[in-house]
Amino acid sequence: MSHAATQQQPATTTPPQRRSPVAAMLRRAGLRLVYLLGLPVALILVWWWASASSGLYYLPAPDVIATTFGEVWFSERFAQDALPSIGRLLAGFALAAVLGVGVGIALGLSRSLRALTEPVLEFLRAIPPPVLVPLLILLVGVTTSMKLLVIVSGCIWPILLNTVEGVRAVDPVLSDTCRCYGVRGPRRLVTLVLRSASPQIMAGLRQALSIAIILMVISEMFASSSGLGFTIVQFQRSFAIPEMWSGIVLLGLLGFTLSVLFQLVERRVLGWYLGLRAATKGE
Amino acid sequence: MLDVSAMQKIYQGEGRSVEAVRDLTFRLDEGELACLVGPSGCGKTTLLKCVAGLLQPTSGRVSLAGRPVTGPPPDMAVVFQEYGRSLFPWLTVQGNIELPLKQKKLPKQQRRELIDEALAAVSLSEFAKSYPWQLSGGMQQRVAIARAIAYQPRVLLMDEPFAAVDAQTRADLEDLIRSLWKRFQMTILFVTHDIDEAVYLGQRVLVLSSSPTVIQDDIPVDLPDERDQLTTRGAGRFTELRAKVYEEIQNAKRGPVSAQKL
Amino acid sequence: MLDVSAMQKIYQGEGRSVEAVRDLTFRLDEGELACLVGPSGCGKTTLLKCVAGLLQPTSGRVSLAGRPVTGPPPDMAVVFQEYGRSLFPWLTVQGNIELPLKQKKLPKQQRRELIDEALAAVSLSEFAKSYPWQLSGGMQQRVAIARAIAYQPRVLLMDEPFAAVDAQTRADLEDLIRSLWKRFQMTILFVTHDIDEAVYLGQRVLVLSSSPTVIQDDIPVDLPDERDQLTTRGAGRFTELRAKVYEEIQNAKRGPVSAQKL
Amino acid sequence: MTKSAATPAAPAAADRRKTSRRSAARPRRVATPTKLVNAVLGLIGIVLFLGLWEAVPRLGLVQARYLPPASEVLTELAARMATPTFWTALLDTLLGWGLGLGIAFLAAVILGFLIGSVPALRALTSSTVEFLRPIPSVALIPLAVLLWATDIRSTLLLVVYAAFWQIYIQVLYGVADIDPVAEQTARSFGMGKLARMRHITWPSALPYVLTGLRLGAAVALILAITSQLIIGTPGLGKEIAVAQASGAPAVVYALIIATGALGVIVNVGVRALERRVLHWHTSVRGEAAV
Amino acid sequence: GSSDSGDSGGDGQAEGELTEVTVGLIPIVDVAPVYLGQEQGYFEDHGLKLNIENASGGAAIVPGVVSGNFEFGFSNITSLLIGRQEDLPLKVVSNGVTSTGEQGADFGGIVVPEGSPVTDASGLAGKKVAVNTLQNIGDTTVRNSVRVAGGDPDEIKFVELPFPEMPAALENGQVDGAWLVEPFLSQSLNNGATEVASNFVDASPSLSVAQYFTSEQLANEDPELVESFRTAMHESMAYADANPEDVRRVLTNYTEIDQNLIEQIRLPHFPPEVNRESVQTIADLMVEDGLVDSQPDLEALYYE
Ligand SMILES: Nc1ncnc2c1ncn2[C@@H]1O[C@H](COP(=O)(O)OP(=O)(O)OP(=O)(O)O)[C@@H](O)[C@H]1O
Ligand SMILES: Nc1ncnc2c1ncn2[C@@H]1O[C@H](COP(=O)(O)OP(=O)(O)OP(=O)(O)O)[C@@H](O)[C@H]1O
Ligand SMILES: [Mg+2]
Ligand SMILES: [Mg+2]
Repeated sequence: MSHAATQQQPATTTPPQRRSPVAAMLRRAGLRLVYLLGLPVALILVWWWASASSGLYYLPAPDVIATTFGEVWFSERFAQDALPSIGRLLAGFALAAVLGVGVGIALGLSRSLRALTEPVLEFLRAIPPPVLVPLLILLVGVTTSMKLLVIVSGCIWPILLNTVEGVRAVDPVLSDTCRCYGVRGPRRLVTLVLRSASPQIMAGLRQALSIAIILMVISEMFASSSGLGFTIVQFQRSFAIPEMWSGIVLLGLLGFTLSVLFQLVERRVLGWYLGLRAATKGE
Repeated sequence: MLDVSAMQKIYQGEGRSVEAVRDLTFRLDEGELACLVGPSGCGKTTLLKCVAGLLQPTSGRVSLAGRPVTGPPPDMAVVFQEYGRSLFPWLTVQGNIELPLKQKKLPKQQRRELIDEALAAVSLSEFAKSYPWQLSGGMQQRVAIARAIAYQPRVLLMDEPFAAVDAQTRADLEDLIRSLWKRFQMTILFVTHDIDEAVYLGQRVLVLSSSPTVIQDDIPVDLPDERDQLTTRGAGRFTELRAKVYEEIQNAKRGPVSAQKL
Repeated sequence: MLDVSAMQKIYQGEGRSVEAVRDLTFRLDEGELACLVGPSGCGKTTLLKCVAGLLQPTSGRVSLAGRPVTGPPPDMAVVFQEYGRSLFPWLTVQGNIELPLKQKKLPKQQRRELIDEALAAVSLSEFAKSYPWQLSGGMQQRVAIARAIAYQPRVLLMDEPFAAVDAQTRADLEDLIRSLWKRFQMTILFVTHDIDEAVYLGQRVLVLSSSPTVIQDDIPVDLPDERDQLTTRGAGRFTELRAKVYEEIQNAKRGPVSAQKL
Repeated sequence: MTKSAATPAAPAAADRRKTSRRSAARPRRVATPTKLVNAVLGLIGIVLFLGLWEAVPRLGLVQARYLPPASEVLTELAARMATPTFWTALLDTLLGWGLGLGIAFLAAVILGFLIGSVPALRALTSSTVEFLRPIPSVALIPLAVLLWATDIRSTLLLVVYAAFWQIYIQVLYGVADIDPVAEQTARSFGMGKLARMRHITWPSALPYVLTGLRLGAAVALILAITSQLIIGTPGLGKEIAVAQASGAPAVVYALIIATGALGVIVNVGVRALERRVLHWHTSVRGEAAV
Repeated sequence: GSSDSGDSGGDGQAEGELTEVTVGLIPIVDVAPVYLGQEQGYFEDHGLKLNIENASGGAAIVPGVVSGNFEFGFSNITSLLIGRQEDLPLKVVSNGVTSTGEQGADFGGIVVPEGSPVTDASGLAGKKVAVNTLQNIGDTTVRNSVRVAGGDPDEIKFVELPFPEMPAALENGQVDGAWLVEPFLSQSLNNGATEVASNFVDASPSLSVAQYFTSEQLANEDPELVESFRTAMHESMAYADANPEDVRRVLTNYTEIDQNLIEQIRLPHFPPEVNRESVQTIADLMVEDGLVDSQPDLEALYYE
């Protein structure tokens, strides 16, 4: 039997209607740019109009914000306030990811463990950070680990919930296959449970990433004297409104950057999943 | 009715591309029943999906009733090779069959009748309220068949639809398909691995070569139109045709070189 | 070796329960190759899963090598009816075959050899690096078979493993299974719908009645041990056995009433 | 799927005979003992948690005047629950929460399905979405106060903004997670985009949507409380703010317990919903006794 | 709130035609006069019906007043000065609270935990000191106290911590000192902390710490309403200053402070008029500490 996985022969396979590859590439890049910037530009215009027509002190025009942004963040403040915050944010996120996935797998695999802990977890989940922070200060003190804990305490939930649901939904045929071939323990966790729950885990991680940013801000609203969140709150309290908005814009840009990075990771981790989906569409 | 000409399909994967089908050309007239056989992995499913408008051929043309196929044409039903995954787990057996009928906007009464009839035809009447995952493999496959026939399509594409059922059920279903075909004058393209089945069912047997795929042979089945599991399969002509198809498949498996002899 | 006695299995669903298997008793000696046939939905898969320790029978006993089966016993391989879903979509073909071997803690070199050998046996050597979803149905099924044989199990359970492959490949795979069986003295329980296949492959053919299921008949296959697609299938005794199995299945389908005559 | 051996004792042989295919179809809805077991386990979990809480201040790990033991807090809560103010505050909180969650859920589901199933729309919006998502609701407080002061709309703005993203992202991932074979089946039967969305995409995305609902419900509650806490719109959060400003930790924690309890109740509700609408899904049916 | 009509407000208005005004307050001891004035009917006498909204701080109150959602608000003087400096149209209409002027008996003070080596404010240099908000009245006056006591104010390490968390942080050694106000000051002292300075008193013998304010817009559009509020507020302040027991009593109505603690806490003074000299002092301190770039225009702040 011959199974020629024939390599593509350019002469026969390139559809004739396609234009030169450079032009196509340029067009694709242009399209991507439009996709990337189209809506933001439109929204900025709307904002402009709104701020101009309302004349509200709390809604400065985009150009004011942009100038302020340059003044405020293109300075040593970025290194002093923003970078340590981003560091804490990433550390907190990583910690939450490890904890969330770990605990999530345990809970997803064991029904009784889940029944045992679910009410307590749901209880904790419903507690707002502004009342949780005092408790953490009491228990942990005014330290960096307190801030990390605040971040973890908020962004662990989407990871945890999604992991639990992903693990519960493992295909029974695959699970049976593993059992038959004696695939157990860590190998089963890695090859079956984690992988098959990974689409849902990634959904959770993506949620958690932006929540981590939010909680970074919240963690610095209390017991702090520096940091990105602290700076924004400080601007807000001292009525430096364009500066406050510039901080919010920075948060947005941070979120956007992290999500682009996340997408790269996701494309690797979920390569099989995306491929599978594309394959059945015949691409 | 169905016109496939110079169809080629290349799967573009990450870094590698697979030419599943190289060059297929054939015609099916309205109301014809053709069987498609060929070695495993030769591109039968690919062809079927292109005909169904679910995949776009890389080059070449597929047209149905004179119109080029760009998306699934109306009044077509497909029984997928992955029968299990083509049933919706959130619907009962009955719900699965009913969904396309609802889509067709049939009144409730008529839907009910069609469902009952289809379920009876595949002997699953008692399982109308079960969920697909409560059924055995063969039963799931029969649900998929029931869904297709209840839809009363004008074009019916079936991808190894009897692979998971026992010999007796298979024979019954073969007769069912033939009787429906006659009753509704459907155009049927039927993929199978069973040579006997191909000869018994079809008016023509299309033999595909192994990959890169071309049409190896197109064998008309000149058996009488009234067929019967015992007499037809016992007939001498049946055995001859069977042997011929068998031989072509053997040739096909020897690969595209022999195919080029055509 | 394998001892199933008075096995009953009731599926408890939401609000309803289905008695899939009523009362099964049979023995398989070490190194035996038995084929299991029976109407669609009669409980073959259920029985196989109970033997594999994946399901707990509602009552009765299943024991393997003298020990009651409570979980999947070591050194057992299963080819599932849902072959497509039993392959890990995130592993390549090679990775799928390798996974159980890794679990067996085989050294890398040996794993590689086993994989190559198994892939060659199912003629998929060129697809080692492909993902299962890049393969056709029949190819996926062959990967599942390759995984089972590379594992070199002592007990091999196969649930309609050749349903999705063409006649020629099927014949090749049948011979492959028989040769492996002889080489490694495995105990094989083989579910099939193809009566010819059951007779050609097995030393015994177990016929199950339709649901609620009991053993309808247990037919020893007294064909010579050296079998060959042409001569064996041509032998008169083959045809007789074939007819006998066919008849029993017909009886089986007539339902449990006739089964109770046993 | 195969774990549980919770099948009832084998019925008597005579009964067994009757369990033919026909009688098998007879519905037999029983209050599964697993449900009871789960509830008991959950209670045990809560008791353990309260025990821990009781122990920490009693053992002097933290001073009881800052973290009062659970018993004291519960007593305080009981006392509060006898007052109408508590219930008005609770109702106010529930109103803000329910309305906000409802709006966020509807908007997220509709937009999520629309944008998730049109790749061009998704590409067009994704940069904006990723930009907006990490903006904390609390940063919007001045804006909310500016617009509506302590009106419930302030609360709603914050609640909707925060809960929307959580549900929206879940819906996007859910929409992407349809079985392609199911999708193709529907397409082959000539089902249009809308019909597919209703009959195929919606049920396949449901597990994600429900997780989104659970996430969103908690976040909505958190934001409802927080906005009351900071802006002073009426509700439990405002009561917490008063108690905090008065240095009365027992009251603060009593109100926190009330908040947490709301979270638990909401979860029980969503879980019940899940058992109804996802009974077909592997995650739920895998847990039914086999 | 609604205050559209120009004919509202003013003295001697007929009963039943009360104008509703919304006042944004913080649920702390300082605002007791408003509740007392309400009880005594001063606001009704001037045709006002108060609608009190409790926010947690200026972040929520100032935008409310600026946008006209609140007619009046309560804020400390530093925030008002900063806001004015940022061109927010704020107008002070009445004094809010004033320090007692007695060292060691003011309603706010700097405390150190039990057993701390720090004995006076100068010892705080190089220590970690908690204030509720940075760059506000807390840290400027604490710096001033340290400066006055001969320490180096730049060496203080300020930590931002909400008042309610401070007693615990002090006791657990997470901070070396804290600036506290009532009721947390008394609470902390009860738990063994020592008071090392009264920062408000150090800044001025009679420091106007917080004020009631409105927006310039309302002040221009409806001066009668503002005048009525101011008069009623003055009456309330005078009453509160004269009746400390009533102040303690009214605290049980709108706070959750423990009854025993209420008896102990040190009440602030409630003089109706702002001590402008003390405000100037605060403004100077703010300039010195860099909270504002230039000397704030005090005259613009007051409603005349
Ligand atoms: N998504 C895909 N990506 C890459 N290659 C694919 C994909 N789908 C199918 N192929 C390749 O295309 C060829 C034809 O596949 P197809 O499924 O059409 O075969 P088939 O004739 O239906 O086989 P079978 O009888 O085994 O079902 C195979 O070689 C397969 O490897
Ligand atoms: N999970 C389940 N819940 C309820 N009933 C089930 C379940 N699985 C199987 N059954 C029922 O058990 C019976 C036997 O199923 P089984 O899969 O064992 O049949 P089979 O012999 O393998 O059939 P086939 O040849 O069609 O694969 C069927 O009637 C089926 O409806
Ligand atoms: Mg196929
Ligand atoms: Mg089966």
